[in-house]
Amino acid sequence: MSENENTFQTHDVRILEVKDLTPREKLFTLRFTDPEVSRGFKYKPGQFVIVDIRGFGEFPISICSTPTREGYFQLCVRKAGRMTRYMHELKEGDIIGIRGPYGNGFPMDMMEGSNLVLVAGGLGMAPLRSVLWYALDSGKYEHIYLFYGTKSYEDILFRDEITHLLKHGEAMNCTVKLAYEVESPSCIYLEKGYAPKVCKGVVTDLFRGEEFDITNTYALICGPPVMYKFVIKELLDRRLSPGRIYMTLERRMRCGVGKCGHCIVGTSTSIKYVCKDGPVFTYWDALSTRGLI
Amino acid sequence: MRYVKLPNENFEEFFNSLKNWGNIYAPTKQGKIYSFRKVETLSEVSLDYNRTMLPPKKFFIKPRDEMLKLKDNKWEECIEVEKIVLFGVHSCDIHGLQILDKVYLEEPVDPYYKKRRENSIIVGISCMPDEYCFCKSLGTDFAMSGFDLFLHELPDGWLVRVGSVKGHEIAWANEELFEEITEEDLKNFRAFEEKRAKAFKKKLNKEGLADMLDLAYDSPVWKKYEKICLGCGNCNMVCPTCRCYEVCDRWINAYEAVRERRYDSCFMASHGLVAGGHNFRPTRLDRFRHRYYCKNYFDPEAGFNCVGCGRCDEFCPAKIEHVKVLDEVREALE
Amino acid sequence: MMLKLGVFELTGCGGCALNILFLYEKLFDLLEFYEIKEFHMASSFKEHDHLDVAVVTGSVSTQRDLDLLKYARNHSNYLIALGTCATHGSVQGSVEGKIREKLEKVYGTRANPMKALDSKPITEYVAVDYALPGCPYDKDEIYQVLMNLAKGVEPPRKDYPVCIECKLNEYECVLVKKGIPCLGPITLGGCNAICVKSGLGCIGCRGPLPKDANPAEEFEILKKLGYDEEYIRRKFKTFARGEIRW
Amino acid sequence: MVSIEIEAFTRVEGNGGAEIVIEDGQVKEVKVKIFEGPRFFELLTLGRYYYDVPDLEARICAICYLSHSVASVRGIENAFGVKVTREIELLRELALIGELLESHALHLYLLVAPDLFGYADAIRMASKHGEIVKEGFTIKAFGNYIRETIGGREIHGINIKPGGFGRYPTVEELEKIEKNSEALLTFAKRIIGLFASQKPLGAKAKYYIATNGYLYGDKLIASDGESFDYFEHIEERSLPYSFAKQSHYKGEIFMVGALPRLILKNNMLTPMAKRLFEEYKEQLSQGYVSLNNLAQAIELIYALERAREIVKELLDKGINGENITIEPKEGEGIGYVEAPRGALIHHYRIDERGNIAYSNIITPTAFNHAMMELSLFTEAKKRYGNTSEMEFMQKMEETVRAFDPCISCSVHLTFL
Ligand SMILES: Cc1cc2nc3c(=O)[nH]c(=O)nc-3n(C[C@H](O)[C@H](O)[C@H](O)COP(=O)(O)OP(=O)(O)OC[C@H]3O[C@@H](n4cnc5c(N)ncnc54)[C@H](O)[C@@H]3O)c2cc1C
Ligand code: SF4
Ligand code: SF4
Ligand code: SF4
Repeated sequence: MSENENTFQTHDVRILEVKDLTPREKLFTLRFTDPEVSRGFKYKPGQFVIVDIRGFGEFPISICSTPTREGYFQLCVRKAGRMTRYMHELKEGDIIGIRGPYGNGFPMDMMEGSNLVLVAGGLGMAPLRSVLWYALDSGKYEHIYLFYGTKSYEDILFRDEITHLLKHGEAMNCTVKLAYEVESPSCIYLEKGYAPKVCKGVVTDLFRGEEFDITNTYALICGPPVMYKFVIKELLDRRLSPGRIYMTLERRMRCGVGKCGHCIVGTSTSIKYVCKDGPVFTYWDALSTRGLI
Repeated sequence: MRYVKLPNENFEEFFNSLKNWGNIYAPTKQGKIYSFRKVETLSEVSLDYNRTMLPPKKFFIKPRDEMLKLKDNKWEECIEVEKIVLFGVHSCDIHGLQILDKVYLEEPVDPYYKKRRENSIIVGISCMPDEYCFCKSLGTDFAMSGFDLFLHELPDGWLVRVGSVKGHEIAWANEELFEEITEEDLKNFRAFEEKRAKAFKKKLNKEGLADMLDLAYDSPVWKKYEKICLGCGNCNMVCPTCRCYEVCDRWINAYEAVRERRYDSCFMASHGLVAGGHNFRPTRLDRFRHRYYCKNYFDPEAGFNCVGCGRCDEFCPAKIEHVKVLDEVREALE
Repeated sequence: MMLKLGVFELTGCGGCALNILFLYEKLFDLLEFYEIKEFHMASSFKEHDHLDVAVVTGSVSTQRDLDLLKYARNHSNYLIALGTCATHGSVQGSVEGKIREKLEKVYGTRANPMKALDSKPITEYVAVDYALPGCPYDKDEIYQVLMNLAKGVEPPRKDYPVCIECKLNEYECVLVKKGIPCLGPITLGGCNAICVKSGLGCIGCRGPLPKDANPAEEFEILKKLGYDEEYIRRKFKTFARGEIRW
Repeated sequence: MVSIEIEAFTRVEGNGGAEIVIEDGQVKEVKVKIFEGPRFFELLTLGRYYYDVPDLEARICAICYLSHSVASVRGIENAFGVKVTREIELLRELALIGELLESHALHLYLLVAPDLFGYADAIRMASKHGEIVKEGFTIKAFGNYIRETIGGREIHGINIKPGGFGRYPTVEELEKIEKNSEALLTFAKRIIGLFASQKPLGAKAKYYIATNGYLYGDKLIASDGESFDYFEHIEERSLPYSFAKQSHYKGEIFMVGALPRLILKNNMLTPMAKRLFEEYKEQLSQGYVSLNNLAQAIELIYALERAREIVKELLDKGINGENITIEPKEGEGIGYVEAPRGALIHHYRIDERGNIAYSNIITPTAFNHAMMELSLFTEAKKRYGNTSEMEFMQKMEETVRAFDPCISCSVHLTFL
């Protein structure tokens, strides 16, 4: 986006497709109406945009598509409050505003050649999906693990993609494992023999029996605030360095560009803005900046 | 730094000449508080004010600030810029603005702040501390930059420090009003500064302050103040370096809206609330501590986030004293 | 499509209904999206119909009020409790005592042929979708609420104390500077600190800031200013008798 | 015996209705039922510190909150024997004028005019007679501007205090009032003819009662020449079917409001209002209740003219902005004010600590309650059997509306 443009101006995007993922989450496929803006829109996995419902407000949403696939981008939006509820009412062809991308994103280049352990909880799958497909598309990573925990079978996001990878993943160097807290009768994975990779439980249960080469592995975590502590313990138990553990965090945000102050975390020795210093942080950042997680 | 002297008898003329550079805003007395208001004559100005209630940040990020205007489902920018001369800014507030500069002028630049900053002239003025001031402890009692002109009181006029090209131009345009500095003037200037240095009643011990606070995360002192603090947010609103804002869209007629930001406060429960109802600072204790951590964060490049202006103390209904809280936290740790 | 709107008035001073009329030309903006099906202060027109939005003002103080309230609830999708009477009970809700005792004191008889009830906010009887307090509320607020609803978005809710708006307007703090008892720190904002604009203290007409107010300390502050406990207690309870506890 | 129910009066402030009792094909009795819930203001203020009381009393009514504030501060000041400055008196009068403009404009343009043009409300009327609705809004908004400037906000401001004001208006604000009142005179003059053409409705009262000054006073005066304190000649009684009480003057039905004010106090009118009064004097003295509308229209002129006089005097002297300091002491006092719809009384006894020990409030709608019943009775008798039911009901409502009743006010109750 051009140089002397107002940071807070948003650009028109057209909704190309709306897809129900779960009763609470929808996947929006979007494209900028202005081809020039569309071409200039470069993002990294882990970055987010600010969605603008003009006349009502703005909210941050992670980009869940991968930059390796061009011409569109996708947002997975949970119906959580006033804006997102409105967004869920929108239809194909509707126009909304977008500004961004913002945030640091995951250091994908730096991690090339390594194993990636993606640990997702609930909606945390959204930003990690971007990483997942980026990694698979680029083929520059050793082995990719996806440990994904949800409440129930019905809450699984991107179910067809997950099913596909459960089935064919290993051929692409990708291991997908799933855990859900409540068993439900409609769960097809149990019937169809995915059982070893699918279990009832929480996401940390999926680590059982998995060993990683800690000198060549990065862990990338995203999920609800309570999840981090348990997952990180699991990783530290395997002596994965805090510098190799990446997390993407959520805070209230208004501007997305380090002005509005809501996402400030830390203490007198270290203050961070989640929006511009993050939303991706290492666990080392968390150790040195209290209150990060 | 360039120094010149403005004799008392030329002061008013100099003041009036500033109108050529923009509308003059200066401290005025409003009831029992001071406020930067637009003034026409020198007689309206309270030169000996201690501090205004709202700091000069109100000119650059307005308490309520219309950013964009919605017309035909498109946002139009609404930046009105006025050329202003901020007359009579104290050193601590100049430091406060510099801290805001770091935030708002860093990429991506806040266009509103930038434009207003570019259209303003800052004329500083020397002051005498009252019982609330502790800027000396933080090193913000003297401004080395961040102003165009800075006036220091002398027995027979003002010692003027010229701090920018713009300041130089202003002095130039009024050449006949200024004189060269004499030895005597410098002596008086130093005497004033000494007298001022002695006048500080409040002192903050900043020895290892940031580390000390970090260690005192679970200090019982926070608990004590959780009970006393009203959570009213007044301290945030008046602070020259507090800058959180909230954004809200507002309909002005059936089909047009404005996007407006307003000062927010980290004492509000919603400040740390995210979707799903999780609150990162759920209690008043968390919020109280957060403010102290934010204000006393030590940035190696810019120093502390607090400039010691004393506003939060003066306007806290619960009479909570910034320095006292920090002293108590330190004491409890030892 | 036009939304159907009904304005219902229970017991109160009428100000909350009147305040809608005080929107003047902005009223016509709203009429771009709403048709008014019931608004007895403004119109003799009335149509029984299912409403998209019902606005209820006033407190429940008689059986008739209660019946009307239930009618409004049962015939609407979205119900707004408008004004402190509806949200907190307001002044009439703060009169202590049982209804028959009150009637006796005033009418000289315990008989209650008109079925008066103890005044209570409507929130005690029905679920409300949106509560907008204020005695009266700020009229731009209801405008924004109705505008948001008209465009299909849940209206935003204020969540800060009066002090915030007081400072936004740069009013001299009367509590700190003049020792005037001001309930601003513990009262929900949204009024634009209009009473402090007059150089007087906030009287708490919007009710307490939910959850996070600290009335105990406010009580201490006022006591230190020399006000007696009974005085402060009654001040606290004027508009929201049941709500402030400390 | 059958009865016709008017379920709820519309386009009036508050909740009330009427029952028309028919016996042997004859209208036997009319009961005006005020079913707005009781609000017990006297109990509310009991024991409270005098300084906070006017803010509470204002909440009796939204349309005439300032009348209540002013009556309350005057009652309190009288109890302490405090006299305020001319400046304060003038500003309070200006506040009352703002209120009169706001209230009369609401009543005439938005509530009554639809009757005259045959619409259900002003919004529907706006399509054909948008000009009138707009002018009404403009006058109302101007009245509200005064209410906000002097009263503190449009509704329930707390700026009117015993001994003075929280904040005094600025010169610019006053100048704005002066300028606007001049400009609006043309609007107000235009509608007088409209209300003069209204068909007569209702009865004629035996007595008229008003305060001795035009907008406030320290006694009541009656059309029989009596000057008195309310408790000397006015009796109140409770009714089983209404939360408002009924009053009688010397045992007879009486009326308060714009019409009584004009008749009793036309010597105090401003020049143009006076001329208009003379012009319509004959019609007004017929005394039908519906003429109250015409009287209000003339009062709009009075208010606009008087506002200018007041502002002129204030500006000539310059705003001094000084309040009177009050030392609370034991005492008793009454405040008499003319609310837009008639005389209003606040009566207090205060203890030595400055707390309210007793209070009594009588509002114009309570004063008019008996007169309302009489008017409805007269109108019903005349029409029952000769008009369609719809028109019958419509005329009944129009009759009540002419009183500009303010029902919320009437149901705060009194000790007897
Ligand atoms: C970096 C980042 C990435 C995110 N990515 C996604 C995503 O991919 N998909 C998704 O569904 N959600 C995501 N969220 C969360 C999303 O921003 C919130 O769900 C959304 O703001 C709720 O807005 P609302 O108006 O619907 O809710 P509101 O009605 O405003 O509020 C509902 C709740 O959301 C909280 N909230 C309000 N504004 C924000 C905010 N700006 N940030 C966080 N919480 C807020 C409120 O405090 C409240 O608890 C992300 C948040 C952040 C910070
Ligand atoms: S924290 Fe207090 S003393 Fe420090 S800059 Fe802010 S208001 Fe001034
Ligand atoms: S001003 Fe005082 S009482 Fe209010 S939030 Fe700040 S510290 Fe707490
Ligand atoms: S005057 Fe009242 S509302 Fe305003 S800041 Fe002071 S305490 Fe808060």
